[in-house]
Amino acid sequence: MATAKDSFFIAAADDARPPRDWTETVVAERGEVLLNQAVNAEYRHLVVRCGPVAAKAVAGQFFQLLCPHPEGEQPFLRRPMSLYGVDPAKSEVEFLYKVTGAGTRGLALIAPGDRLDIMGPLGKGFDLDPGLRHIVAVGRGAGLATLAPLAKAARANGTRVTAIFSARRPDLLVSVDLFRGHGAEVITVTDSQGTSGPAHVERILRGLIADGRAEAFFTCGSSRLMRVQQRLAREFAIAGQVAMEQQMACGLGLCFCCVRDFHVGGEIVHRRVCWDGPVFDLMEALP
Amino acid sequence: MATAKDSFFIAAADDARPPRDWTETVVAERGEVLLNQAVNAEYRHLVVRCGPVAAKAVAGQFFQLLCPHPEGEQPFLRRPMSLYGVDPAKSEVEFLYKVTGAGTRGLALIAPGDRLDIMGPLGKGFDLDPGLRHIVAVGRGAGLATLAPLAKAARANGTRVTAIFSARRPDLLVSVDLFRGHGAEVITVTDSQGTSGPAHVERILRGLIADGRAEAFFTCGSSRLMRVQQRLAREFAIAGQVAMEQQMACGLGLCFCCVRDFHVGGEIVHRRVCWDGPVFDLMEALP
Amino acid sequence: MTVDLAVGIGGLRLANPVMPASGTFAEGLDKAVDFDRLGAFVTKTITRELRTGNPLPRVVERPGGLINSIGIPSKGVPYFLAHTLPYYGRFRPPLVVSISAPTAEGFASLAAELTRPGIAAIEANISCPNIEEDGKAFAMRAASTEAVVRQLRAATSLPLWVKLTPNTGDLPEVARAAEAAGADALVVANTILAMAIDLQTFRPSLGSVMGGLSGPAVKPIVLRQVFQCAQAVDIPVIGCGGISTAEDAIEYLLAGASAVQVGTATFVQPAAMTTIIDGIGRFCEKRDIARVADLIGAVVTEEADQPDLAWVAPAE
Amino acid sequence: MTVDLAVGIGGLRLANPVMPASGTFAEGLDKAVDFDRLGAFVTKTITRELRTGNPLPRVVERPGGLINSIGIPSKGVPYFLAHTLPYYGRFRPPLVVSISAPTAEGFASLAAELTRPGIAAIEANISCPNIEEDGKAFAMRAASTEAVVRQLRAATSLPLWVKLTPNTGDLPEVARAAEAAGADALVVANTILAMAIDLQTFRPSLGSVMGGLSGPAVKPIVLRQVFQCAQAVDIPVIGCGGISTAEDAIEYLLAGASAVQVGTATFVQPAAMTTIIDGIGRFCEKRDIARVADLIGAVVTEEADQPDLAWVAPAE
Ligand SMILES: Cc1cc2nc3c(=O)[nH]c(=O)nc-3n(C[C@H](O)[C@H](O)[C@H](O)COP(=O)(O)OP(=O)(O)OC[C@H]3O[C@@H](n4cnc5c(N)ncnc54)[C@H](O)[C@@H]3O)c2cc1C
Ligand SMILES: Cc1cc2nc3c(=O)[nH]c(=O)nc-3n(C[C@H](O)[C@H](O)[C@H](O)COP(=O)(O)OP(=O)(O)OC[C@H]3O[C@@H](n4cnc5c(N)ncnc54)[C@H](O)[C@@H]3O)c2cc1C
Ligand SMILES: Cc1cc2nc3c(=O)[nH]c(=O)nc-3n(C[C@H](O)[C@H](O)[C@H](O)COP(=O)(O)O)c2cc1C
Ligand SMILES: Cc1cc2nc3c(=O)[nH]c(=O)nc-3n(C[C@H](O)[C@H](O)[C@H](O)COP(=O)(O)O)c2cc1C
Ligand code: FES
Ligand code: FES
Repeated sequence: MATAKDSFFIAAADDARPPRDWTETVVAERGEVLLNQAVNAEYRHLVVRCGPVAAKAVAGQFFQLLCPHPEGEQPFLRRPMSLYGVDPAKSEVEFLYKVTGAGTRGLALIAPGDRLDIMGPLGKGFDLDPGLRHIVAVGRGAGLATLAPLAKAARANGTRVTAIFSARRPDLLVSVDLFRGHGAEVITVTDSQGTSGPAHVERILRGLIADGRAEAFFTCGSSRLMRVQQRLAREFAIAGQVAMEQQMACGLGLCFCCVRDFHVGGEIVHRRVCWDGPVFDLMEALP
Repeated sequence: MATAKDSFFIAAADDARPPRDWTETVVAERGEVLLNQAVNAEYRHLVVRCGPVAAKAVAGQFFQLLCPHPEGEQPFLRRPMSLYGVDPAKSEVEFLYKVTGAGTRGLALIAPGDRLDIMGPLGKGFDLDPGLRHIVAVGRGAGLATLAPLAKAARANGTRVTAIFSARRPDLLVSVDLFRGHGAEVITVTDSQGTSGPAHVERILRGLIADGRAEAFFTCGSSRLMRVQQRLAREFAIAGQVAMEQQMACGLGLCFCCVRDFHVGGEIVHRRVCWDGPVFDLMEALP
Repeated sequence: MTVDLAVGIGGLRLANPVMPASGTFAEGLDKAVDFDRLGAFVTKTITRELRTGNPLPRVVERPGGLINSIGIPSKGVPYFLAHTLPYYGRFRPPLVVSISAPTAEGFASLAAELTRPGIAAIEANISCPNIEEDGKAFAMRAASTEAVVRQLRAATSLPLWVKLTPNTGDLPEVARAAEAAGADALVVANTILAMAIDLQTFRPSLGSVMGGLSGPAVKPIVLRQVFQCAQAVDIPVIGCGGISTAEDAIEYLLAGASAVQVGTATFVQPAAMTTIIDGIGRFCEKRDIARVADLIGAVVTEEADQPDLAWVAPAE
Repeated sequence: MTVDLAVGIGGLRLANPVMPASGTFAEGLDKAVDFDRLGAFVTKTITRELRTGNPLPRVVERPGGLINSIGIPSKGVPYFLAHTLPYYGRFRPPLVVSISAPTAEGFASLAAELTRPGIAAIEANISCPNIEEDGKAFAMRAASTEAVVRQLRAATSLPLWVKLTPNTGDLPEVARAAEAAGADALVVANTILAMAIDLQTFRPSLGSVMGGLSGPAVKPIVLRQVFQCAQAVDIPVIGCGGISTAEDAIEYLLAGASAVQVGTATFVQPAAMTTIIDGIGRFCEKRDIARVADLIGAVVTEEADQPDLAWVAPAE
């Protein structure tokens, strides 16, 4: 049967080579959940104890969470969630998530003390030049989660942050205090107050540019606002980075399901959001 | 496409007939778990609040339990469990189970207050002639669970029960007090004491027959002991019933996976344990 | 709004599109389900000869499904006519009788014998070995399908449903062959040949080594097959494979099924069929769909991009 | 006891029987897995021409698996030779390169071009449409399989693995055809063609309508196919379909696989492959099995009863 030819071997593998010096930089581990509570009608805050590899996560990176199965549903794949906070000293990572479907419904069921399988850190985070003095962070929805650790890192660099937060209603704005705690100035705009339209945000941004407070744009969560920043970035030659989303399977660049179009050197190219991003050059991103 | 011929219909169904007077006699319902605790190193006692249909269960019948999934395992089918007790007044059914695999591992995780989907009552229970004065119940392992409600029903009829309980070790004997509470006399035999062999049990049974205390045999859980009783039943023309087990899928006689061979009128025939049984005539059963 | 649940299967009107799958339904289910609510009855496959069925174990569960090798325990035709037929006569839904035989002629003569009042349609389970050819199931190939269906068609005036096997690589061709030979409807599909091995004993988990996989695990595969068949033929297709919820049933209707059969789900939830009927009604109501028949084949593929199925076998 | 994990695949020795499945493995996994522990590397299928792959969405999850229609985004051969090949040269495991082409000649010339140091074997993914015939995948039929494998065999001196499709009804014939034409090993199998429909939009869940099902849901089906192929041929069979645990891998070995490929499981647990390797070792140790190769084809079927597969399509 199948083993007929096994009698002689070509040793294709050089087993004599010394073992490489390899250490893992992405782990999937069952961390203890320390907190999992609603922060408003839409978002929940999750804190998980993790090991040293996960605790090396930086702003803009993400984790893939293996969500428990809610009754009658079987989310099969992991769910990507941006790093919302990390404390290497305490070995904790934080997430901010919205319940939208089976996976996040399952997440919402976890109680402190339960274990959650988190995999990360994944992807390319923000590239934060320590020489920057003033940056602008523009976020909407879960995008604020992604920008929160950026504000913290900027502060550590001595970079000042002006954050523009967009939401449907004032009560759905999250993390405002967190950003202020990180020393950021926060400007909030909302649909219900009629302040979140691109024209109004553009006026605010032009003001910040005029004040010399926009040496770079960092944005996440709204392609409308991204386009505004792209226009201004081109007009004023301002650098920028954007964190993108796309449906994911592997999170490690293996499967090519998370590709998006990017505009690079006059060409449209596919990039894997999980591997080449999720943070991309603002000027290359397409909505 | 597929509906090309739909324009004219032959009315094959006589929709004008008046609705039948139908009520369900088997239900699958999510009952509240009232108790789920270990009674010894092997068995756990489960009590579930149920509705009026399930509360009509009688001795020898069984339920199919939809077991929760333990971590990393996915029992797909329901698991059959004999009725261990029923209280129509309190609307409660009881089970006694041993953790043997994925399904029962899942069962063991349930806490009081949780819901468990129970389906039943199923199968044909014991046929207990109220005219009997003295019967013998012989059980081993989970077979004791099956015989417990029989002891109770016998008492209600004024029938006296002598129960022979077999187990590997004395500490694994369950329900002895329950049976005594139902007025039964209990004789225990165990492997560790060397008292559970067929020869020894046969001596006990011959003694009971001689004393006029064995007008019928009821047995469950040991084919060795079943064979002893078949021999004695033939020798002394004693009636008997045996509750059998077989791996099951549907529990309702639909799938024919639970068949066993029975010896009926000189022929070997297949019977569905879930539907034709689980209680069968002692003389027809084959081990 | 009251939703019109009726569907037509080749001239036979069903009060709703939900019926049992052959071999997963019998009298016992009457304890848990009001039979008068079903779209139709479908019997376990019967054969002319008496059979005991396969060796045990006959079922093994897997995540999301089960593999079975029940075989066809059959008490033969006289028993069927004396007991089963009158039993179902008491209820409203039409009775569909599933039949099998080892030869095309055997199929035809059994169908002829069953062409009688009380039987609304014949379901020919041609996923069984054709002993006149190489033992391959009739439904594995278009030619053997056409041959057996042609003989069946000549033998009975009853609506003729032909149940196909999902194990063939030529499903659309087989479907077209059945249609060409006179089938009134197709049932897509039977179980998918599968296997499991016990790691304690190193033996197959089933007494007969291989068996048929059914249940939720097969749904995406059989749904694709129903879609392909509905594209290939003009006769109604009845979807069957892994349907457990109303959503599953609706997915099949959208893919082109005119009705659905529910099998394994009944083992887990005995009232699965009536729960599905209720759920389909609610879905239509919520979406203002007046007739469930409007869902049939309503999947929108026109604007879908052209696939680059370079490493997946294409549709045909 | 130290268990000997090595297996041989047609003259190629693997340190252990576990390797990735094509299209589910790339450089990025190095972050989570020590590549030197793997039995082999298998690349994503490459083509000669540049390709962007299929429209989005490319993946939809189902209970117990996922359907994908990634297609073959390919940067072409020069990129592969300049970047991918040297990258894997740094590691111990042999590199298997998966290739595809729309014609038999295209397959052959690509294989010839890749016959060079650093490549230990060619895996021909013949589950892709044959544009010279009716667009059916080569692996759907024995004749087209034989034709493409023969040309491949003439084009390369490297070990030639041929990856079959599970969508054919003629798997044992196709396997024998590949063997006859000179394949050194078979990979059984690619994904199973499947579909899902979004009930909100009534559109297919995948941009390309249909896609391939993989993951635990397919395991019982592909396990059966591996068993059938291992019975049909004398060359080694590599099992691939739904393997997530060491137990799954051992089931495949028992059924006749000489090695296994792990795909979708890596998406859920990135360290799945090394966990499986460790688990196989522990299983053998506990059972006093000295060589994992002793598990290959060790399923005990001799005493199994003869099946009455009357309503399940038989083995062949
Ligand atoms: C890099 C990255 C970082 C993210 N960070 C956060 C975060 O910090 N907080 C947060 O609440 N959400 C975040 N998301 C989105 C989050 O992953 C999805 O909301 C989640 O996967 C939905 O899963 P579900 O099972 O609850 O819903 P599903 O039932 O899977 O989907 C519900 C809806 O969400 C859409 N969706 C599903 N998966 C994704 C996805 N990966 N990206 C975008 N939309 C999706 C579906 O198309 C559907 O419309 C992030 C996504 C990515 C790719
Ligand atoms: C009518 C009937 C009544 C029963 N009553 C009781 C009871 O009161 N208490 C109790 O503890 N057990 C009872 N059983 C047995 C119980 O159903 C099985 O132990 C249970 O299904 C095992 O499920 P599992 O998932 O834990 O183990 P699995 O992993 O499914 O199996 C563990 C072992 O049990 C065997 N097994 C699996 N299913 C059955 C089955 N249906 N019958 C017999 N063996 C099986 C398997 O072959 C395996 O060896 C009864 C069985 C039947 C048929
Ligand atoms: C236990 C069992 C017995 C079956 N017996 C038959 C049969 O006799 N005839 C037949 O055509 N199909 C038979 N089938 C197949 C079913 O009718 C159906 O095609 C298949 O199970 C897929 O549907 P499901 O996933 O809803 O179960 C049987 C299936 C099961 C699970
Ligand atoms: C996202 C994805 C991409 C794949 N790409 C390829 C491919 O390029 N070539 C190929 O031969 N198989 C490809 N496959 C199929 C796998 O190699 C494997 O045959 C299949 O997924 C079954 O194994 P699994 O259940 O372990 O995933 C792909 C599978 C997936 C899930
Ligand atoms: S999610 Fe797999 S490549 Fe990005
Ligand atoms: S379990 Fe289905 S017939 Fe008995």
